[in-house]
Amino acid sequence: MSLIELSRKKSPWVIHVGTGGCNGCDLEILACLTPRFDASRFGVMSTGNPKHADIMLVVGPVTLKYKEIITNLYNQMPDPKVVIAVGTCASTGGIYQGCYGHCGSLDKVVPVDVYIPGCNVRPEAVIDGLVLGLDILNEKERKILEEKKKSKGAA
Amino acid sequence: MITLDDPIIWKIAFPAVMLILAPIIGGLLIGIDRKLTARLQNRAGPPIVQPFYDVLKLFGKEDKIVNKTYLVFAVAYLLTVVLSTGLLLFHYDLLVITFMFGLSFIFLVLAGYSVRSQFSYVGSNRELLQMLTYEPILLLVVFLDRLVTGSFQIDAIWSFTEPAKTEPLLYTLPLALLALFLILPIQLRKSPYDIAEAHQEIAQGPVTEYTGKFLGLVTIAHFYEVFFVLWFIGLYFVQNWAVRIGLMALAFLFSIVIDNVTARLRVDQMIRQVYIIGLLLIIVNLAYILITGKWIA
Amino acid sequence: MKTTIQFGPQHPVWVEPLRLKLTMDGEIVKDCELEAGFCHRGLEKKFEWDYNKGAYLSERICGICTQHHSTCYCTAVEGTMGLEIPRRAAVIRTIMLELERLHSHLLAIGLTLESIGFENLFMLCFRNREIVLDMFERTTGNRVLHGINIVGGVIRNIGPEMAKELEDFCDIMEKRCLDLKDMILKSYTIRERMQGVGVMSEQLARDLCVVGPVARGSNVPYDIRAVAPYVLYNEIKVKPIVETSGDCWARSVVRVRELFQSIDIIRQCIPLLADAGEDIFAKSKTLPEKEYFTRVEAPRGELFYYAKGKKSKEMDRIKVRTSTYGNGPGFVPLIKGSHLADVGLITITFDPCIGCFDR
Amino acid sequence: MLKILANIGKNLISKPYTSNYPFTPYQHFPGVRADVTFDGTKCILCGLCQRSCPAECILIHKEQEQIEYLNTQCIRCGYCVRVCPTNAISQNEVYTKPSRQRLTVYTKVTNENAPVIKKRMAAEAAKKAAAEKPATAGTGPAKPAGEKKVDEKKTSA
Repeated sequence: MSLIELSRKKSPWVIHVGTGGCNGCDLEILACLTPRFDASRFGVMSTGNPKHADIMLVVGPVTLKYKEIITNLYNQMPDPKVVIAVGTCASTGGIYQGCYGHCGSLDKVVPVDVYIPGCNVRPEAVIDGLVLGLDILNEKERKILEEKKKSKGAA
Repeated sequence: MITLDDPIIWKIAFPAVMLILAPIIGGLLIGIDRKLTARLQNRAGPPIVQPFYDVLKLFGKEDKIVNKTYLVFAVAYLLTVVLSTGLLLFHYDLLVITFMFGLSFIFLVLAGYSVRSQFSYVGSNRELLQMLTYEPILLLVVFLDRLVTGSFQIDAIWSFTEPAKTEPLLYTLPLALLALFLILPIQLRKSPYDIAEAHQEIAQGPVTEYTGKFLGLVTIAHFYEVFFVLWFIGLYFVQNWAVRIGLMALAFLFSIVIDNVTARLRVDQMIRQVYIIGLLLIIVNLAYILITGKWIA
Repeated sequence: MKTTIQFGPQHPVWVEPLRLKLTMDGEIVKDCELEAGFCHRGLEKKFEWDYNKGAYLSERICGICTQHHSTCYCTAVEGTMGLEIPRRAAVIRTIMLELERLHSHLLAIGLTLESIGFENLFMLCFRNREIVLDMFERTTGNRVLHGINIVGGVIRNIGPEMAKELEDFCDIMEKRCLDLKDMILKSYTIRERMQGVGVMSEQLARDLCVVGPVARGSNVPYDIRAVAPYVLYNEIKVKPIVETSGDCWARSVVRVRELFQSIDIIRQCIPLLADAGEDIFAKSKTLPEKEYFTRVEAPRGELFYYAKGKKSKEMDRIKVRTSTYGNGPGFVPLIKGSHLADVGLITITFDPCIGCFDR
Repeated sequence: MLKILANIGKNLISKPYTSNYPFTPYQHFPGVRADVTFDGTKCILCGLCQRSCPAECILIHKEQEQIEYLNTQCIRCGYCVRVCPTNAISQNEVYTKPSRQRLTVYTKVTNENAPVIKKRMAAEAAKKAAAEKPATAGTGPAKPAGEKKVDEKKTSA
């Protein structure tokens, strides 16, 4: 494992996006960053800025009005990036099944890498999800490099 | 045969080594800062080498290039900070060093203005206001140094008045040092004067649009800045290494504790406080050296 | 230089989406436009289903005032079918309501402090909040969405052991809150930032019909617990806590002082548990058919539910008027003319809950 | 200000409040509500849980005699546990781990008292009896046909 790959695992910066849930999961993500479950032990830092972020934590069912913004945020994030659907609502829609105001789950809008079930999620589950997401970061980077090599070879 | 007392060691080799070590020391200091802040907040906190992980990670990320000017300013920012640190280590003119350090801030401000992001604009505006706040104080402090030592050269600090008598600056300029402590939070970007990078208000200020390597360069420049600021404070007691390092550690701890017991102030409040308190301290100190006759024309 | 800043919908200071379009003149905000609706899911339509499921849905309108939403919903539906809940259930509901007010106010104070960059006290608030959440986990089985309120009562009992624990919790919490109060009230920088910022005059508060701590910070003694008592507040008298200055400081101080009020109410409720009967759930014999409305004092202010049944298991109509919906128009006039640095602070002292706001 | 100074001093000396979670095992209070599990030996396939679930996460397949439980969609409200007439549903206390796909749990129902199963067994027994009566060769094709039917349903579902 190269030094950069190691440090990629050690320093995930997250952006927290609340789309339209009941903000129970938002609170648990906040609890993750505060003394009890201090996620900064793993180098997690909450940036409000998609351009600095590696991991996007999305909470809540994606409302129709927010759909475009989520895609924008996703496109602004530099590669490699990981999207984590936090909570039942973001993963599948949960109790809001069939409400007219949202488009259901997150994976209809952007590709999702990790699903964290739970309504609301426990902070422990968020930490587990982040740890799971870290492995995917390196996987994705390798894939991107391979594709680059292929396209270069083809050219 | 070069011995330890050889001036070449202290004039060339030592500063060169320190210049290479500066980002490492700065990074470690930021790591210690983050760990200590976490402990003061009753949590475990990241490992001490965390800032290096961050920088290394940033070098492995994709660069989303907004425009080329923006990137040039990031490099210019880093270079000027390195240059001012080098000048300080190689004992150059204190006035030039101060202005060179100010120039690095100017590059950061220009970087903020060169992109079409509102948060960058506001951040740059605030960065400029911060510069306007701390630069006069810093210049006045440098001016006081000049008044006491008789020259802007750093070498003069070791041997002012007469070659035999080497009195630390701390004894003649204690209040000027306090004024430096006052502007320390601005330079280290810490509460209560961290308005330019108030992420709760304007995201990350001027560096909002940087991604990947260039954010990494800006971070490395910040490592240099921390080292520069603390080394500058160390000039106030050059005679004894133990006291000198103690003074730097004191300044560092002071900035951490102040960061933890204060809220962020507004721009107008910052300007008022820094000007009133800083100028008062400097005037009193000036009066003291004028009355005691410790000044050299 | 005149610029327009889009404050939100994704912004570090808010955990939820809300957009403020700020027209700036340097650092001063010249004009402000509020755009909401990013959280609109269409829950009022969804409520037209089985009234038992509705209790769980009402919880998920907002995760911070879960207990208040579900209590209000359950009381409204119980009203439509003329059901009286057992006394023990009422006591348990009151305890839970006040516990929730504690955690919500600690959250609001913490976020207010974070918005002015006071990381240390923000962490302290959240550390204290964890104790309340632990208490919730013990009594209800979940940290945030408790799910103990159902139409007809509650599903989890508070036994004598748990009551003892609650008493201990009150002692610990009171000590911690006293520490917190000292730190906040005596800090120079916090006062410098908050006093005289975002002043809402009493007249403006009355004109805009703001509710909750916002109104009470502007010298309007409007508290549903005192004005129109529900569950157990007929017996436990609540005196509205009022501050006169109407600025961000006053709104925060109201919240700090209400922490102690909540602890006091919990203390008064615990002995009542011993006298109340063992029943915690009353099964209804009729279906909802009439109209009914309830008002509850949520941590953010008045919460209103209107329920209409149609003599079947499904409800005909549920109308929700949340507290943030009443407070929402309030921060626009305050932001006009303030510094950009204060925009986040002013909005956070209103304790906006966008999940409630948009439903 | 002094109070805060004293407090941060106290924090510095005392141990951090942070729980060492991934390195120490998960601890919870009794009665915590996590996802649910179904007991196939008790379920009678009545479908009450499916009708009462607010999140529509339980699907009862009566013909295939199995319960489909969408773990990721469950909101852990515990309503199904309350309505179940035979206490076949129990609520776990340990939360579900995050995964890279959505989780779906299938439970096969083996309770012989379930009306659907009783009916099927009665029908099978009758068929068996009917097949045995005319000739011994008739038993062969009867069984595969029944299995195929189930398979078709599975693919369509």
